[in-house]
Amino acid sequence: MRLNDLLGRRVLDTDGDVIGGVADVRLVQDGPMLVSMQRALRVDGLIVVENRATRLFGYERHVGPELLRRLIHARLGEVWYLPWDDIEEITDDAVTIAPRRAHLRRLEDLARY
Amino acid sequence: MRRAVAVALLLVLVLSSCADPDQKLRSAAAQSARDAASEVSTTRLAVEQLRAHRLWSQSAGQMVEDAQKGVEKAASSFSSQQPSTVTSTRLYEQVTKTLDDAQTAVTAVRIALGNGDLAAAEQQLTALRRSDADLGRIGELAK
Amino acid sequence: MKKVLGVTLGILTAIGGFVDIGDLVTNALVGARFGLHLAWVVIVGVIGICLYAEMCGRVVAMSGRPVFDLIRERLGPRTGLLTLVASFLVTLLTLIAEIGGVALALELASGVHYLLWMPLAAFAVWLVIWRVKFSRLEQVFGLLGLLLVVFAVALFTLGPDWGQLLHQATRPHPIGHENWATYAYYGIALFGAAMTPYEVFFFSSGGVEEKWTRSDLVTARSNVFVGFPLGGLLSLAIMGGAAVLFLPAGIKVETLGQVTLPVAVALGKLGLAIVLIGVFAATFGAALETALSCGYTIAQYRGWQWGKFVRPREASRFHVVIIVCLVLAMLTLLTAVDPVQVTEYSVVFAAMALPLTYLPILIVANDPDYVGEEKNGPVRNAFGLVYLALLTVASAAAIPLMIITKGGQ
Amino acid sequence: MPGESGRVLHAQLHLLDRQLIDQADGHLAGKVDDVELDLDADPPVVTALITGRERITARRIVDITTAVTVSVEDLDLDYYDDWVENHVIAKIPGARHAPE
Repeated sequence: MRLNDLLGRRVLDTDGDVIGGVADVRLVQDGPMLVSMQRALRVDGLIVVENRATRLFGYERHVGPELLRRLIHARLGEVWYLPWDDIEEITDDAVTIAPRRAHLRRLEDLARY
Repeated sequence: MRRAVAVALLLVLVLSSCADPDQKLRSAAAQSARDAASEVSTTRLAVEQLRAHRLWSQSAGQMVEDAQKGVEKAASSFSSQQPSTVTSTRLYEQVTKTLDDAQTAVTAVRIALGNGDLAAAEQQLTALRRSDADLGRIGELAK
Repeated sequence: MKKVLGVTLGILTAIGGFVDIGDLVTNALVGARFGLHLAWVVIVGVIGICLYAEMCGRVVAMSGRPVFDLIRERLGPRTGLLTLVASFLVTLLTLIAEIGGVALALELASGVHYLLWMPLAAFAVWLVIWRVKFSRLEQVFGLLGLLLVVFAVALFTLGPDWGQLLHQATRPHPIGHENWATYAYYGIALFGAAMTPYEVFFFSSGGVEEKWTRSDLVTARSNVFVGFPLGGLLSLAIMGGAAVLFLPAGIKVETLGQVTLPVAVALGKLGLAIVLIGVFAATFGAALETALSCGYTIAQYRGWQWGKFVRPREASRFHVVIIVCLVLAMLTLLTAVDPVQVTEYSVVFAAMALPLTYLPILIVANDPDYVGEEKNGPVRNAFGLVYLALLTVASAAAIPLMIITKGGQ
Repeated sequence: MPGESGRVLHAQLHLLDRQLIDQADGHLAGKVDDVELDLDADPPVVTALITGRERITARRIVDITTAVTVSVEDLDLDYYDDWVENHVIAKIPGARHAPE
């Protein structure tokens, strides 16, 4: 699958309610060893935003001028981190996830990078 | 309601001021006169500096050549105006005459400098100053 | 000692390189029509370019990434393409104006018509880009451009009433036959002339060309914080000379000859000779910078190999873009458009393209991935945001004002 | 950071639209236009970077910083640049020499 196809795809819970859209894919470099003696980039989870928008300008990582960040966050709504294991199914037009909206983890609560 | 009336009144005022043919001609005259005065002054300045040996002849010639084009442009843009009242027609003729004078003086300087005849160019200085003053008066006819 | 020399050289180059055809024409034009009543815009513009050029310099020194890399990375391919089209067209327009300026300066010096000089000027620009090393080209034309200091000398020699000039400079409003619309329009033009987008493209790509590292931060900053403001003072001197000589006489500046006239009046033929060489060097240098910037923007957006730090054949598409741009500039000028008018429009369009160029710079100058510890502090960010707001307002107001004032009439 | 493990990256932020650099000669080699993911693998991984029509497999990625360094080897990333070089630029005198 191509990243550009995944970005912006709707995210639904099991009841079919729309939670938001895919904004980014979190990768961790601890996958299987490659021939190049490096570890592969493992897909660790998705970053989901409430109001579908694909460009975050890198703001999910708490950098940038405070005011600009607030403006962008106001437009994005909530930003969640969705671990890979919580994903039920990825189809051509939607990503279905197991947890309910209330149980989602906010990206901000993840360790700062 | 009162606001709507005020807006309508304002609109009528604005439109009527645009529609007043005398006013329109006056402002076109002022605009062209100011443009032409700028070129006339440039020409005068160039000749004065040339006389004081502060300018090369080819640079001065270049500036006056450009100034002549500028005066011509100002004059031709005014000549396309359409005077419709008696007052307008009188103004139109007067302004056209003044612009013609300016054009004549600047052209004379251009020709003189082209021939390397500084004395002939200097003779035009009086005409240039008079032309500048006349254009200045017309320039004040409208904002 | 060598370091001091390098820093001094950099500053001198920055002063000479700051002024281009846009600054020459716009400052003289505004001085003649508004006196110093718009001088504050030059100061605001210079502070703005210092602020953002320093951010670019820092990002380049710390990460090696020039501005258009950042634009593509942070705005994505679509908005990035929009920014590319806008800033490329503005830069091309500026290139046309600069080459026209070179030809006009040669015309003033020789009396030979500028259209005859123009192909020669375009060819010379290409040849220098093709054959001359980056650092040399920057220094030679920057130092020669320093000759424009005669504008300041001329202003002093004219012996103006300084009190009156100060009086004008402290009263920001239109005068005489001007109204608020033309005042605002030329305010935007001055702003655009001081902050033209190509300046940051060239400055940051130049940092890559000269392989800046963290230790070059001092040089980069001294260029920006000393060189640019002194260049801004030069702009103000041009405006002041026009205000002293032309405003009382009711002369509007419409030609390059008029721009140089205050120097001739004050300093005579020698002054005129110096100012013409200065104008030639400044416009030629800026023609090199804009031609290179045309190549930089497209190549950096597409990821092509670019730059003069490799042999021409290794950056073939980059060089082809430059050649095509120079040919386009030549063809446009051959239609006999007035280069001075092209300049007037180019600075206004520059103001329009600014916000999208500067937003990614501000964002990335805060990103530790790029700048490590050298992040923007709160003061820089506050200023950066104020300028972003200013740029957005100027950008939105440019076209309506252009229509209302019929291009500043 | 070759070999470093446990590093966290964001696919869009850190990979998409980044500059590609050829490890062999340091030349610029295009932008990352897309990233190919294998979501059915266990664990799901990044399999390749896409630039233009070329596919750069993950094993060729050498380093990811503000640019992505790859080992190009037999991939033809410079197709268009070479074409322009051979048909236009190389025909102009001086194209082979470094500027002075």
